[in-house]
Amino acid sequence: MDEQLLFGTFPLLTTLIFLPLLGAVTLLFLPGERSSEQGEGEGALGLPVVVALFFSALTFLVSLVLVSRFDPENTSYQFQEQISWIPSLGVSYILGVDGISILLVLLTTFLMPIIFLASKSVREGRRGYLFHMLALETAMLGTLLSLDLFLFYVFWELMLAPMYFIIGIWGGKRRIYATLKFVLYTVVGSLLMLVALFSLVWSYAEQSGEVTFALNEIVGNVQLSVEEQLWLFAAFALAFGIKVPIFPFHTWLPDAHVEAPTGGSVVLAGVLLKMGLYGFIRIAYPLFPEGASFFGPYLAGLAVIGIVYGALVAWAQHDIKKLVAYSSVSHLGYCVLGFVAMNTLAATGSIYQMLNHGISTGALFLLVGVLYDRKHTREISAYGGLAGKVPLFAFLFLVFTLSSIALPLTNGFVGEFLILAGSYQQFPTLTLVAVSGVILGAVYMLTLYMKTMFGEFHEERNGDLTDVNSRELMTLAPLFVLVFVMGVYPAPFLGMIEPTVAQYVKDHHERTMTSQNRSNPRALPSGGIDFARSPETPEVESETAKASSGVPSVLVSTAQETLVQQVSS
Amino acid sequence: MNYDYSAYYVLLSLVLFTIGTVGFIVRKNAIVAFMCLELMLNAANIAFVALSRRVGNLDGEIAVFFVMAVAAAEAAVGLAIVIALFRNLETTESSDAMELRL
Amino acid sequence: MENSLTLACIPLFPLVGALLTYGVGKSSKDLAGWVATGASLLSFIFTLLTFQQLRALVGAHSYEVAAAGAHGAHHGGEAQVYRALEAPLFEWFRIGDFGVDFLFRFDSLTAVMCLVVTGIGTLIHLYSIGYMAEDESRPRFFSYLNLFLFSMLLLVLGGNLLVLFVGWEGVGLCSYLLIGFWHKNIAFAGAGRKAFVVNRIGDAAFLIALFLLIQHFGTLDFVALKAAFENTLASEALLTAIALCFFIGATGKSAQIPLFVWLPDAMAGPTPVSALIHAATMVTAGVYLTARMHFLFDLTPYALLIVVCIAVLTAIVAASIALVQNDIKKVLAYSTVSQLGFMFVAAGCGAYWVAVFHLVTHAFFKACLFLGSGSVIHACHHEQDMREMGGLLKVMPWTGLTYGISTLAIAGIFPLSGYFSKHHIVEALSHSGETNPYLGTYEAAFTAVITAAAIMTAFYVTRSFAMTFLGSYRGHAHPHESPVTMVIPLVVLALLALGGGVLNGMVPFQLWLGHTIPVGHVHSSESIGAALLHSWPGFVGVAFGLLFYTVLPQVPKALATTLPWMLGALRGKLYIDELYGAVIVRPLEGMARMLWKGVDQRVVDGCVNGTAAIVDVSGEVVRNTATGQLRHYALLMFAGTVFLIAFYFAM
Amino acid sequence: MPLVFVILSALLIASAVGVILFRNPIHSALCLVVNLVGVACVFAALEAHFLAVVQVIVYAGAIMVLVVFVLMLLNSKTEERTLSGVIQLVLSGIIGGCLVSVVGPFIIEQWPIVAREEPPISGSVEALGKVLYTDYIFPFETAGFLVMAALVAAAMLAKTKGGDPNHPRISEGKNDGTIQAGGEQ
Amino acid sequence: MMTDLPLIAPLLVVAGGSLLVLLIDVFLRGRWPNVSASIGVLLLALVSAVVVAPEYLSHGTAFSGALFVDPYTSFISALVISGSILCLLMGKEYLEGEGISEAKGEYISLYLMATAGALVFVAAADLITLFLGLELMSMALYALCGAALYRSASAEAAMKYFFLGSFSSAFLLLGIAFLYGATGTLSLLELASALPESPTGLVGIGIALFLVGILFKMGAAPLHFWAPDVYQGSPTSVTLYMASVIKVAAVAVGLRVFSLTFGGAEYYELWSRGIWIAAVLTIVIGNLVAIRQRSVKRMLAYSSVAHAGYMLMGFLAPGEFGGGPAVLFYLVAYAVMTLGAFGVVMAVSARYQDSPDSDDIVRFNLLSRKRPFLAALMSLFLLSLAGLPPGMAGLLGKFYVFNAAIRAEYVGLALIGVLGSAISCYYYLRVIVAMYFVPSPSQAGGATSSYEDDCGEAIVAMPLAGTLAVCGVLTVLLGLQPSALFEAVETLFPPNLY
Repeated sequence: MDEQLLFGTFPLLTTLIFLPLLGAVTLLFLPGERSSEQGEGEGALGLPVVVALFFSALTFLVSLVLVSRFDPENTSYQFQEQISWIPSLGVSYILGVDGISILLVLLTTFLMPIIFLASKSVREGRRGYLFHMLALETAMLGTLLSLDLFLFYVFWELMLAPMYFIIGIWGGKRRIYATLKFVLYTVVGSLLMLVALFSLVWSYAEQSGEVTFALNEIVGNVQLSVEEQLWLFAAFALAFGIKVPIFPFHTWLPDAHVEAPTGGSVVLAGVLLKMGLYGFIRIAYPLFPEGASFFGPYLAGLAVIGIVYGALVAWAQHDIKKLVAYSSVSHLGYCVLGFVAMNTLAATGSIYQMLNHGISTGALFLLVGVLYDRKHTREISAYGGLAGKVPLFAFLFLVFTLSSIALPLTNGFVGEFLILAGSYQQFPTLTLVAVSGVILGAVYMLTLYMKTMFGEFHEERNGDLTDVNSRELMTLAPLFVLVFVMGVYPAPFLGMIEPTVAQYVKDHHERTMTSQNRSNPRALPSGGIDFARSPETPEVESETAKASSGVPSVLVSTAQETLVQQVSS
Repeated sequence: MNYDYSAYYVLLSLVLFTIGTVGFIVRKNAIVAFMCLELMLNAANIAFVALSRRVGNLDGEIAVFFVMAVAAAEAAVGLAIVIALFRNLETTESSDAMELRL
Repeated sequence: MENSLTLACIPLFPLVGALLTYGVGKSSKDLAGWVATGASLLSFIFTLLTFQQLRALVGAHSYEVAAAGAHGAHHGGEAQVYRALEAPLFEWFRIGDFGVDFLFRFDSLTAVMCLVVTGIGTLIHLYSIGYMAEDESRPRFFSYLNLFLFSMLLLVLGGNLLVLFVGWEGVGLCSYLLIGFWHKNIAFAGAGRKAFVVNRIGDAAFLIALFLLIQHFGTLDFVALKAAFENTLASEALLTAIALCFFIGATGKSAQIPLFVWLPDAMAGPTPVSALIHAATMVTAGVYLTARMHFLFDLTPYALLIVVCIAVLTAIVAASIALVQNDIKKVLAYSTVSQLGFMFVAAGCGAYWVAVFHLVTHAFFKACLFLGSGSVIHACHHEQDMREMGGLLKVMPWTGLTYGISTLAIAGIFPLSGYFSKHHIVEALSHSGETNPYLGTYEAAFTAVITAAAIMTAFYVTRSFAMTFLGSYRGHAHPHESPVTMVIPLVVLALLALGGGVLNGMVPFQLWLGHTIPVGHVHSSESIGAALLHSWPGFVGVAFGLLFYTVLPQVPKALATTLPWMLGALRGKLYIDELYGAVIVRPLEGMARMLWKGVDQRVVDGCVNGTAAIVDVSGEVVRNTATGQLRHYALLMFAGTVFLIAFYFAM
Repeated sequence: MPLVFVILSALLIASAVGVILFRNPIHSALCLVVNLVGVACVFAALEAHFLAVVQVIVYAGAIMVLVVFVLMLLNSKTEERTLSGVIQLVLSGIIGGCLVSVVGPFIIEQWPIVAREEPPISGSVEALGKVLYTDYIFPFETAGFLVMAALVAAAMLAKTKGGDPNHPRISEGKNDGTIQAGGEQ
Repeated sequence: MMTDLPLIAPLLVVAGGSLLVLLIDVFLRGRWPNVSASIGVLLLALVSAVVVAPEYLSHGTAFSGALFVDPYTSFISALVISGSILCLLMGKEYLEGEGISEAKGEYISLYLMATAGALVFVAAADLITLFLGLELMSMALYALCGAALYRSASAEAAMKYFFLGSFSSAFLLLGIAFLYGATGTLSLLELASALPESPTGLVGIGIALFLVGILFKMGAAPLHFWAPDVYQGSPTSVTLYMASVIKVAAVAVGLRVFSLTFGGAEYYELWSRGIWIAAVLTIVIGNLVAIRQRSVKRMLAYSSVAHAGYMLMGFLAPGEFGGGPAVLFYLVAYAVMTLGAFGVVMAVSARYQDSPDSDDIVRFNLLSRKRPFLAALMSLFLLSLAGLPPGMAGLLGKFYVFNAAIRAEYVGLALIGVLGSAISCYYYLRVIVAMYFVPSPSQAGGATSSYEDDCGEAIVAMPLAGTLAVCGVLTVLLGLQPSALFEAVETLFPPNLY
């Protein structure tokens, strides 16, 4: 059949977003909750899980169709859909996907069936759990795909409630504290974002006479004074930074992770955290290039602090999940650093690393869940010497640990390498500090591995431990495969990301330059010399340009100069 | 030649109103508080009548008429409420009714 | 350049072998060893095949051309022709103009390394079959070994720095896994972790070097880099920085000061692992890297000076520690550190080929020594203390003999292999001032120190030989000769150690390497007499060793009593572990805990919870306005009204 | 006129102060009666004669009777003077003083004393009635309905237990479902 | 005059109905379906309101300027009547308890009278009618608050409401007197033109006093003190009426007066600062104190105070800034969600009516297990009140109001608003915590089993369930298709052409 006929006007993205919700609604109408939950064998999944699996798998298939029909070379938004929603305020239902979001969409839809497979460990009220998970999937996909600021905001906020319930109902002992912290942190940020959103829209309306929330129309056309940009960027950055989380707004994360049920942790680490950075990418940076170039170095600094700090604090943890949670802080620091460096190399790496983190940390949380299901403790000291007792588990744990510490040929390496290589060109000193995270990552992850897997085995305490069963293996196997596929042959993935990112970086630098030309005199550290043109390294210029394949940022932190001087002296 | 002293009547009404307010705040006894309310309404009435003369139409006086009706209604309801309160708490002191607080 | 299919197959076998071994191991544990050995052997065979291809490519006639080229290159004449086989597998990633291919390249340097890796690897696999015969988890062991071979091959075959880095980290991983192979002992597992982490420190520097290269040269491919460096205008500072970063990376992998501390601990692994990884192959990766990046190091005499300084220091320090160790493997471990120092001395002097040469001979005799020690340990029921040994020559003649040969080889006695390489090192060092003015200043001192280190080397190996094989048995086990699978590798390696020096004489090793790296003068062979004379440090060392540990055992005892602090310091490995613990590890740990408990929970979370508490308290305060008293409400409302009127409406 | 005003003002203020300061509610009520009559006098002085009459009838005749009746019925006691009461008095006095001092000048400013020829309007029954039944018919009806509502309200509130002796609330013990201490969660 | 009668058909139906119900009840003493009859009356009123709605397109007045005849009035009247119907439906079963059953006839009659008062109040075109409507509405409400005759809290609530209400009415009255004195008219329309060019001090004070009256009825600071006590003490069926219908009426009138009568630029300058501070105080106090509450009713009362603050934000953005429609939208959304929330509280506390802490938050423990749908609906309402999806109505309400405020360049106020809103999440979510997160005693190890049977039960009669469902659906739909309502209320502005 003619493809155009099949897909031409078919609202693929809408289908993608609302399929999970349909599944959630279907769940509500399933009969016999109690009977289906009790009296099922270990093997059976139960009807609700099957339904959830079905819908999430279907969503995954749809996203695969999306990916297959996605044109990587086209750097604009594809599969756009547009319906007017609140015409009086210019709010529309606009969806679209580009190279930045497509793989995050794929990651989301990919992780969901896995989470459902792993939902066996949820004993009580599993249907509600599945319901919230599916709703959450809708919210996440909506956030990734919406191109209207208000629509984005709605989906952004919609992510909150299901996650809140997931942690709160199926979470650990301190879940109430954790959920409260999670929600309040996020809400403070997002509400500030709402205010900033309106300010932006009305500023734009004053210029253009048109009230619109459409991202595409505002980006590049809106002209804000530097001061406005700084304020608005700060508001957005706070909202997104909390979600990432960027140090010092990270303390909700360990609590949320520790208390969340396994699936909740997976989706939290796997997708939710990415939304913060995605917000930076999609909204904050394009809208406020000046704000971005002012705050960029600070963000990078915070990211680097996050990398080192997260790693060190992870090292000190006694709780496995908390350790992995702090490792997320560290890993997300890399992602932020990479993006903020704003060259193709680092930004591509940053997006790639988001995928990697979703996979490897997600898998680690699944593994912790496997342990927790059996022994109901996450204390590191409760375990030890498991490698002999549960070899398959130990093996998988090792692989994902290695992925997490970015060993070459695992996915983590590609992302981390690209990020660091790219960000080095922009923030040499900071990157030098960030590299220490590579070492510290090995320290805390291997310490964890050693303390749990190696050493004396406590027969009386853990004697009844069983190895990963087939269902758990099924959840981990796809991630396992991806770890190596993405590590060994990242080209197809990068190929989807890179053209868009290259264009994005180019656009960003152009925007920065034009807006600087427009309103130059201001309190920005704009004086920095271009590293590439520093007199000591005359031939470097072309190389830098080549490597970053974009216009080198005009804004170069003073840190860079210092390094040049250090090296040359 | 008559002089219009409306301002002084209004001032008087303001003072009476304030006294009524102060009494309302000070007195614990609900019935006395009610009396203070009547003081306040009367004060407003004085202002209405005085200003009605000043502005030269009858609307103010009509208003006073309606306020009196309202005052009568308030008396009925208010005193019934005081009785209901007494029935439940055996007191007419408003300060004894503090079950609902904080 | 020519593409080669066999080349691509070389690392494939160990990879498949690693997976297969593990699978096979499920059903038959004994078969696993053979599968692994077979994979390794196949890899060796394919290496040989590829080697032949390369030889054909280079062409027999080209030796002279290459030699001339080598001269020419050294003297600034016309550039030599670089020939290599390539196996571009796929494009790893490409971002804009910066791309990295997954590419194998096989040139003369790689060929040497590959042969050593697969050859010795195969022997050690074979040996392990016997050595690990009673271990329950030997499939895992062989799987790891094969995985190691794979990584090591990636390291040496990598056509660009990133593939090299893959192998670089891969061998680190395998080292980690194999050191902690007996993971029930948490100390062993800890040793593995230490190895990995210390290596990571070096790797981080390596990464920084890569970032600098990417930023300034935009490529990581060796050929492209070489071309870029040949006429680069980059500042010396930059080049020095890059070179030093690479060297820090190398100090991690090759156990140089200050990152050598992991290697002695790494002896926790099974002895074949020590032989393969921590003597013959992995630890030499740093040397290989230096040789590979010669075009960079050649441009940075200052960095070379630092390389030599570190190397000399490492050589002497490690040798002196080795003097007093009683654990047979520890002796060999420090010996390895010391010998790696020798190699770096050569590399630092610009004599990369000498470094590689010593690498090869060292691989032979050190592997032999380690395997010999393994054989002894195996025989003595896992006793490693030499004081519990003695007189084993009689019960284990093969082991003793091969160990003896290797002892002489490492001591640098002519005509064993060690002599040739070591002599070249001293030679290169004493001429280093000619090309590197920085080195010229310290040439003499360095030479003296390195000679002393050579004497010590001879002394401590002889000591270990004497304590183990001579005298009478002091232990309680019932030692016996090892099985044939263990003896064969010993013999082969001993033969190689014996005749390895011939490589330079009969096969033009120097010329062969000259296709890839600058080799300087082609040395004419010297007379036997001169050679014997030049091996004096070996003789001295061996003589004293024999003297002190067979005839005059009271001398070392007397020395120990007269200089107890020195003995203590050396026994305590100069307290470097303790120093690192006190200066780096524990402060960091403390900082981690402080950051968590202090900063994260107190400050950051304190701010968060504090804000919440403030809101809560102010809620409580405001709540207290709701007293429930009608009069109070009326008062407050009145006040509010007057407030509104007075401040906002009365204008 | 000013003299009348002054006298009336004094009377009104004094009686008003009496209402709030007498501790015995009956005394307060009597003061209020004086005050209400005083207001009627003010109305009369302002030539709103009809209102003056209505004032006396409605207030003194109806409302005050009701108030005194309830006072007697509920046997209100003399209020004790407490510290908090004094504080209340002082505080509200200050605020009231503020109100008067803030608003007073504006009143003077708003309606300065002007001379005028004749009384502009006539507060006669006729005039008032005309307006009331034409322009103000709707408010008038509403007021009627309001009084009706007040009656219903009073009737409801005044209901006694006698209505339904079997009502569960009376027959059963109270507070059986009180939550024990121990807090939420 | 008589020709105007059809225009007030809804009012006549409600008022007449109230008397009729009372009359029949005198003879039948509650042995007849008086609640259903009143619902019928209200439905009839609603129908008549719809029927006469076209007449209201004329933008005029009726009864010699006593009542407005404009779409705004029509819409608000319909809203008031609909709200009354929903409240009555919700409280249908509830009325059997609480000691109300004895006086049910009077109760219902007064309920209709209060509605009639609200209808007069919202339609009033002169200040006297406005005052009378307000008093009619209030008078009936005072009594309704005390309708639980044998519950001391109810009597106390009635007492407080009566006295404070009358107190504030007196201020309003004084304000009316001042405005009348300054302009010589009581008509809201004439007042607008008769006001001096720039406000004199006394006019400002008059406006302030008028504002005080409106703020009181809205339950906004600094006149909010009655709200928590009265909301808590009154029978819940009355509480939800106060929280929804009365608030709607007060806000609607305030909005009209401030945007129409005092809408001039000079006057905007004057009252905007006052309303600004009132809004800030209201938002801050409402949200801060709500977090310290254990009684859910009281908590919702403070929350309704806070919401009054958000609505006041919209007051500040009149005219082209779109604050008016925003407030109305917010009002509708707020009414729907707060009705729902109080409805659930009513259902839950119904079982513990004998206990003084019948609506304690502990009563909500385990609700999700015993009454999952009720808990889900409550969560929806609470999330909506907090402005979080899927409670779309609240989100869109905030969206419109903040949007208008920011457009009018009240960014600081908007920031305070969002911070308050963030705080509000805390206390709304606490109820969700109780309903969902508090472990069942079996999970908690039996330590808390003393109240296992005591918690999470609810009495949900059909009408209540149906009304809650309607509120739930509206809560979502209002957010998903806000334009339908928003564009409708946009046409209501300006409230009257003149």
